[in-house]
Amino acid sequence: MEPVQSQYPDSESRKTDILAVFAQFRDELDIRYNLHEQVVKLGRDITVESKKLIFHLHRNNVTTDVLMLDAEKKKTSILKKFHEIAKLLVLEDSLQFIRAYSPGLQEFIEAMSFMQFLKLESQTATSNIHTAVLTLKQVQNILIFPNPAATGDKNEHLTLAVPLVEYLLGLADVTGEAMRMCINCAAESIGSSDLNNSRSYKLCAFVRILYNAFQVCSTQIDSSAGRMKLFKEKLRTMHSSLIKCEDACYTVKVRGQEIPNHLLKTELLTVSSPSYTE
Amino acid sequence: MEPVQSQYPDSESRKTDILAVFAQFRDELDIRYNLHEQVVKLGRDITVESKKLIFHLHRNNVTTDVLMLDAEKKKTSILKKFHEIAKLLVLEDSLQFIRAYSPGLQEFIEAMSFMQFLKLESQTATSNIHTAVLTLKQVQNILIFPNPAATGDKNEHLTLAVPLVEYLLGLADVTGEAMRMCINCAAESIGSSDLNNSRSYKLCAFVRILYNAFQVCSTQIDSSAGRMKLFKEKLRTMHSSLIKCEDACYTVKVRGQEIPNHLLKTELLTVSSPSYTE
Amino acid sequence: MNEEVGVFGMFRDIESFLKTEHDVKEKIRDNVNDLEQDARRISTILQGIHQPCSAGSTTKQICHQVKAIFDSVRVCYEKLSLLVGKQQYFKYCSLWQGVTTRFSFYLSLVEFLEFGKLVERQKVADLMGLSVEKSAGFHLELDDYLCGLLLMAGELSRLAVNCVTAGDFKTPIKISKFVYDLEAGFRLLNLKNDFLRKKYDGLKYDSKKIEQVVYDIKIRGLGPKIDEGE
Amino acid sequence: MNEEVGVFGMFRDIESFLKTEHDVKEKIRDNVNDLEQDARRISTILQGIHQPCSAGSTTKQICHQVKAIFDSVRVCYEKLSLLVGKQQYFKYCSLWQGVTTRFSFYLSLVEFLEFGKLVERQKVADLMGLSVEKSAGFHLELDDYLCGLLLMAGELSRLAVNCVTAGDFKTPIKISKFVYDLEAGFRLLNLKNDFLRKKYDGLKYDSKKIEQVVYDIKIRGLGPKIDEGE
Amino acid sequence: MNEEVGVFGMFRDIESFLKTEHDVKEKIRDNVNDLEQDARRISTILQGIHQPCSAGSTTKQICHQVKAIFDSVRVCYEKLSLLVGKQQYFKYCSLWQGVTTRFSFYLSLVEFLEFGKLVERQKVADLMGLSVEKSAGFHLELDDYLCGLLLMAGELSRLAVNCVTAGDFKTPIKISKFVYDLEAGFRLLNLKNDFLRKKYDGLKYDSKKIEQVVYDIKIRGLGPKIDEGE
Amino acid sequence: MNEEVGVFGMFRDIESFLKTEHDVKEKIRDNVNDLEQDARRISTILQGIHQPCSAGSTTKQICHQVKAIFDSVRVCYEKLSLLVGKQQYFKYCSLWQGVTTRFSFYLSLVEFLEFGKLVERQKVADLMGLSVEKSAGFHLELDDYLCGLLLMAGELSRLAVNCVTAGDFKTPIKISKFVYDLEAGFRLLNLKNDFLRKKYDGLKYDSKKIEQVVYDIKIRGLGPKIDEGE
Amino acid sequence: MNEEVGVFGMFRDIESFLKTEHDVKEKIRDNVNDLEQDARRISTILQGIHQPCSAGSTTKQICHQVKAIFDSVRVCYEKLSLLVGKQQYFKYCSLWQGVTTRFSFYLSLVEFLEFGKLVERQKVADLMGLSVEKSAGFHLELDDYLCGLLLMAGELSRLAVNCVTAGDFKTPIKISKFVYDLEAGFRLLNLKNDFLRKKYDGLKYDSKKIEQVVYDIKIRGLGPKIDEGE
Amino acid sequence: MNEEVGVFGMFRDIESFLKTEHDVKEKIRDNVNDLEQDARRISTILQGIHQPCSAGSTTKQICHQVKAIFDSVRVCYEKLSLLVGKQQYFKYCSLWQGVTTRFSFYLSLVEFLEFGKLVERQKVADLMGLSVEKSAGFHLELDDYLCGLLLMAGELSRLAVNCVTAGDFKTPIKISKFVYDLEAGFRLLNLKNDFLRKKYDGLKYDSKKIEQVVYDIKIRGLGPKIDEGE
Ligand SMILES: [Mn+2]
Ligand SMILES: [Mn+2]
Repeated sequence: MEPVQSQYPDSESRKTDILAVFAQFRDELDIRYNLHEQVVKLGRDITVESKKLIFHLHRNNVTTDVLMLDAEKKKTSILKKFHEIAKLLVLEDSLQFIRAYSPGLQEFIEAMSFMQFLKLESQTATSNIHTAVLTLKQVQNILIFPNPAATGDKNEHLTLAVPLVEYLLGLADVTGEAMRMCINCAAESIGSSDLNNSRSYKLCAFVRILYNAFQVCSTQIDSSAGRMKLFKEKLRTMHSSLIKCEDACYTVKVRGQEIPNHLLKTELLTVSSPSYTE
Repeated sequence: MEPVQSQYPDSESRKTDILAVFAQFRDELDIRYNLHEQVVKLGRDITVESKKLIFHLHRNNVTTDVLMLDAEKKKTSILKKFHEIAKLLVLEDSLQFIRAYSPGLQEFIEAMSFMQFLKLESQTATSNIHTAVLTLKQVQNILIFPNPAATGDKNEHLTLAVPLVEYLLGLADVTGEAMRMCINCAAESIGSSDLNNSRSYKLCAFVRILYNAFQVCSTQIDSSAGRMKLFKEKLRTMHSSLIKCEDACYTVKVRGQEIPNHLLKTELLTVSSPSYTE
Repeated sequence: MNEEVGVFGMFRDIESFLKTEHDVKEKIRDNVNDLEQDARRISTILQGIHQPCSAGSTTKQICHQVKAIFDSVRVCYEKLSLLVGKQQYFKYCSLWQGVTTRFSFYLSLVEFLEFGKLVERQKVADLMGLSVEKSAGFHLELDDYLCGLLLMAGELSRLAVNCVTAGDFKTPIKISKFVYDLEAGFRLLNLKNDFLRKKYDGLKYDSKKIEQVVYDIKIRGLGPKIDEGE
Repeated sequence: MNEEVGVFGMFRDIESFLKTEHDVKEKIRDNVNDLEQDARRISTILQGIHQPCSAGSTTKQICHQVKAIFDSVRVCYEKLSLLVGKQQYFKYCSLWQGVTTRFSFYLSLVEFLEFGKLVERQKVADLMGLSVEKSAGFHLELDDYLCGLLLMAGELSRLAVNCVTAGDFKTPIKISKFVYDLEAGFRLLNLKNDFLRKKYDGLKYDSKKIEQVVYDIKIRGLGPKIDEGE
Repeated sequence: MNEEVGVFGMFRDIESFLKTEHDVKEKIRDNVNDLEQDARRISTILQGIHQPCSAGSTTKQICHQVKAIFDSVRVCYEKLSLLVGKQQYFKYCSLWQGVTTRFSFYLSLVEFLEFGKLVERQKVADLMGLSVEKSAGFHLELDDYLCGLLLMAGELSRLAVNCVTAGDFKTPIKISKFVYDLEAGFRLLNLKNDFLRKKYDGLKYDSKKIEQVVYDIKIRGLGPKIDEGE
Repeated sequence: MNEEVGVFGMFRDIESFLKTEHDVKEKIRDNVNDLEQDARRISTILQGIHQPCSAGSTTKQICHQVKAIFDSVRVCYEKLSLLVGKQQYFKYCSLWQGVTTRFSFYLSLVEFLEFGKLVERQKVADLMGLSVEKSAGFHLELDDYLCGLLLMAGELSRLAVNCVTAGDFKTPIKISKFVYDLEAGFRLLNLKNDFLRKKYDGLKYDSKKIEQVVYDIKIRGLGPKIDEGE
Repeated sequence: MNEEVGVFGMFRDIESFLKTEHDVKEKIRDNVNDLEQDARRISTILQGIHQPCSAGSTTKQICHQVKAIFDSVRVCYEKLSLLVGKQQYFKYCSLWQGVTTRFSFYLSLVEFLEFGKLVERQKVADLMGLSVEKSAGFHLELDDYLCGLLLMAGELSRLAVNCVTAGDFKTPIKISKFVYDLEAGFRLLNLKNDFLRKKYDGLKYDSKKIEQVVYDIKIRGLGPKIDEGE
Repeated sequence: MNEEVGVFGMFRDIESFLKTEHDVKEKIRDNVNDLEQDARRISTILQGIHQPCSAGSTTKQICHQVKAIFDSVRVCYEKLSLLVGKQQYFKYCSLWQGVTTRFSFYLSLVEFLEFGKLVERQKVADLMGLSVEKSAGFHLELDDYLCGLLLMAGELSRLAVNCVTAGDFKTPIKISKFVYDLEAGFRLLNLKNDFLRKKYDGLKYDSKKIEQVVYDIKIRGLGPKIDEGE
């Protein structure tokens, strides 16, 4: 190699220069990593609180109004954490930190769609149950916050990124909760001899819609091998949830068919008095 | 089945009783899970700060005294986090929460033993380098804190559990840091033509001792299959670190042998003036 | 420079510590084996409840026999407790957790069979010779007690079916109400994604199965008349 | 009830969104392929520095040729930038990260060859037609720039060896000093256990290798005389 | 330096060869994507058979719609066949194996729904525009056909359950007989292919589930009367 | 250079030794393939028990046909036994363990169908032409016999369901008693073998399913009257 | 019951088809085993190049012996070609790919040893009795040829080291130039095949090692004088 | 109820049989633990060969100490042999295979250190108190012996490096010749055992590393003079 003849920098000053820029780099990296850590911690809180919210929604032993009121409170508390994340990332592209809060976001989407289903369910017919699905747009709208440092007409709002993939993964998990509730409802319907109007059917229809939609979407996603495996795994889980729901509805139906074939039909009417069903 | 005849409890009161005890259980579980979450967060901080401390210890461009002073400060800051954990777990058996702070603890042990080695190294001969190993006892002594709520002669101190396994896993990782330093030292020794007294030899001896000791201990641990795999993995990593150290020492030695075989020996004496080695 | 010898000494200490630990673990395993032997014996006895009355012992006898074995169980736990010591409960607890859970299950079942109610955690602990306080060292973990309750629910769903086969239509209805209450209790908990959560997920199936049995009884008018009370 | 149709509609939207996304990705990939083509061309040219002077072009010519190709590189990044848009940089960045890192490496190397100093992040970005500010959307990530520097150190260790083979004993000593400074810089950073950390771990080997070359030169008195300065 | 030119020339030829091959692969992928699009459409339509009758189309309509899409499928396979050529079927077959298997599954299901019998491999191949002979180049692999049959069995077990829920007690009994024969057929095979073997294990499970459905129908006297014929 | 010859000579001996061993293994595999062929034939015949009587052979005929095939099975095991030799049984046993387990299952099932009782290990071994003693070299492992029993329980749970479908309400009750005893037997065992333990967990499930069938019969009053005896 | 016969008949045909296919695969495996035997023999001979000249055969003799074995190799490939048929090359090619790659490696090495130049793909194919055209059915895949070249580079880096040990300072310099050109050639390729790409990464490593050897020779003035030519 | 007694009796026999077997296994494990204790002691001693001479014992002393421990090893194997019996060697061999392999490795290393040659399988077996014949029941498996040799090669590559560091330039050259022959031997083998094959791949790597050490010695003229002999 023939070295280019040029004014090489003086050795000592070069060293000083290098150390100076690297000190800047260190600060830049430290800030980013610290931010990441803070978001991770808030994300963990969100996961925990969303899980609690879901458990709460399964507690149908209180009247629905009270249940929903408490649920709204819990939701507000979770949104505060999201707001904190949004404030932390005000100068950043939240997509860059998505991995730090992705588990929390997914659990939150799961909780929100479960909550929305429960709210709309009673006033929605089974054939129309698809309207109870929480949309991506709805999720995105929830995650818009006022910007305390808003300046004039710009930056009025803080938003957090909700990539489609996160939405789908969160939505996928709600089938698990719906399945749990579907089986519980089947048990209740049988217990209360209310076999024809079981909520199980509605829940099963809801799960079926989600499964069909997720199946179509998930196979179209152009994703990394690891993500692809995750989607396939979710799809398997959803399929097995759907099967469990269908089996539960089958049980309810089969039980319902038991009555007419027995002589004891008339006696039944006296036995299945409301006092019995607690 | 012939039911035992006895006074079955009244249905309503039983239900109330059950709900009452389960409400207690819920509180007990919530408290435990919350505690776990808090400890996990502190543990993450400890991991991050310990890693920073290790990076700091590799920065031999400042004089050792200053380096160690800063290191002590960082250590103090980490110990504060441990103290917080200890305070959180004052009424608990810290062993029950070990998984929540185990990664942080291990990283801390790694940092502490690296620091101790660097402190003692200069005044310790290679043949005696085993005295620079941080002992389990020493780790345990570091993690004793005053109890702010101490009552009389009891509970004067708060301690955190340091199971042997955690100690060994933390110690295992220090070989990685020693290996990095060993190769850096080899490069420096060659650069400064100080081939006989290279710190590489000392670091290699240190790694060899740790490897031999870990090998003997780890195969004796009666542990779960998962843990066993982890130990084997660590042992492999340590072995490869040791090989790297030995190769580095070999390079230094082979270079050192180059001199006498060349006619240029006499010229060398004039060339290798101190000004050359920056 | 006491340390000097000390470090190699430390590793020698560690070796001997590991040896001791290994021996302790072996002894714990022996004890747990004995406990499992007792658990198998209890399990065999308890199977009797699924048989037609005539074929085996009465429920009362069965419960009595089961409780008798707990004398031996208590002795075992006593020994374990001495072996393990106060500080090391959480170090070794995975070794006996399985069998402890099963004992808790057996005792919950016996309590229901005898008194039709939920066994108290304190009572389970007492019968096993344990404390319910963590501070006592060797204690009955809440998780193990709860897990025992869930195992009981599974067994009760099987019992409901077999009662009908044996012509007993009252017990399934009692079981139904009991499991309904139990489920309400569990619904209060905020569980993690752990073993307990997994077991709890099975509860809804047990509940459904029991409701099916009750339904079958009801539509055939086989259940107790309303005015009979319970 | 606009929503009503809306939900099935949403999933149809999602499908078409995915289709669009897939097409965007394909276009990005095509662009990245073009960039990789350029990168291979640069790589071929840069190999010339390892050959004896007589056989190939001079270093000056090589640097010149490399920089000429960056005209095409800039056009590509321009296109990419338009394709990706401001908001989606981090969505797709894994697709071009590899090649960006390599360009950063080539430019760091050229800067050292030409001026014997560390290339500035701003300069690398400028030559690639990028910004250094995240807020600008399509930018040069700090990690990619740093990773490029580490790749350069590896290449310099190889260059030091080949310089000696070609009879050039000055350059290795310059390289030695430069990499020494670079290492001091990197030592300031607190890295995570990621890709950058792994690359950084290789730096010490490069450094060692360069020191060996310098040592070989020194003990044979082949280096520049002290009074020659540098 | 003639030598060098030679080597470079050869590698340039190789690169253009690799480029061509890569382009072929890309085109195959595009075609397979189109096939997958069709497969998704069919899958969505076929899910309708699990819906309560009132909610969706009749089985007849569903089968009709599915078969209509196969016009587009055949065109795709035609294109693929031209792209791939006779010799290279096995070189690329992993790219379309998944989707081919699914088409085979859809056609087996449609045949059962329409005619209640096992579709022949020839018919599946015809509807996809393929041959059954390996010598024809682009053909329907035996394994893919068999795998399609096994996927159908899984779907039928689900259908049996959902038919009952929808109040149809005849279809499950038809399904039961059909799957019994299918299982007997598979029992003759000595499957070496691990994937098929695993799917075959699933068949036993599906078969048991269908038997359970028939059992539930029969024990409640819900099935068609014997004199009704079928 | 004598040394070298020595080393090479040794390795040549080792290679011929490895070759011989490999050939033995191939021959064992061929024999096991033949056994698997027989196993598939038996499996096909045994499926007949799940069909309505009219459609196929009687249970008696089925059992007869199955036992006839064991003439061929015995010949195969004879050959295997000669191939393997006394000392090497455990070296290769994983190769035939699967098929041996299945034969043991078939024979347990046949014994139950013919005589309604548990087959003895000695009888199974005799029909397969094996010993029950380890010292005899080629023998029937206890684990394989036990595993066969557990597979039988699974098949019986399926049979119970299908009997009801075919209108046979007596057999399920026989099966129920038989499996109850079998479960009681297994409960005595402290199984350490993980595979068996997992299968044993399946037994509980089979047992529950059979209880459900008996329940369905009883609650509908379909079972044999008590005074009918059995 | 005609239907049933049909299904069974079909499955019997399928089984015999599967059997035939399995037998073909077994025969292919036997042939590949023979090829591997030849490959091991060649490998043993070729190791001779790393030994000091005096101890073994000359390079010329070694090359001669290697090429003699290819008579047997060609016969094997001939047989394989007949077995596999034109259409099924890619179905089974994973079975012989490993050994084909190795032969290609051996021939590339021999060509370098004999003539100091890069072997052409056509020549490799000829010596193995294969075509280079895919359309010919059984052919030498481009990937296998390239992989062979990369394996050769690894062997050459080892040879460079051992030559120096044996006091031969000329060959390493020849190797260095040869591998430099080879690397330049590979740099032109846009490798998509992951396996090749990984091997290609190894080439950079081999190349660096050879450069180190040349460096060691040069800095000690051990190489041939420039005016000596080469 | 005679039946029941029969079944229970049989299962009680089985349980006691399982118990006995389990106890045998426990005893084997205890013995293997003792062997592992010995292996750890040997390993610790043998690590001494990598230490700078001054720090530890001489190679002679080390070999002597190692062989002394084999007195205890032989006693252990004697006990094991009695416990296991002739027929059951392969039933339990996985329990001691790891430690046996390590002993074989230690003895191969000692043989090389003492006599510079390859230890024979017979000698290894003798020192462990075992036979080399399978027919003898408890023997030294060929695979374990071979695996020991490969482990030794890895250790020797490390030793070659550390010898140089300690200023011993003769031993690496001895090691080089020895490992060259060993590799030639292994090249003759057609290894089917995946574990051995993987270890064998490591041998090539070890061999290259040793060649590099010899190279470093030779190019600096550090090795023994030719006329010195060795
Ligand atoms: Mn969930
Ligand atoms: Mn570390």
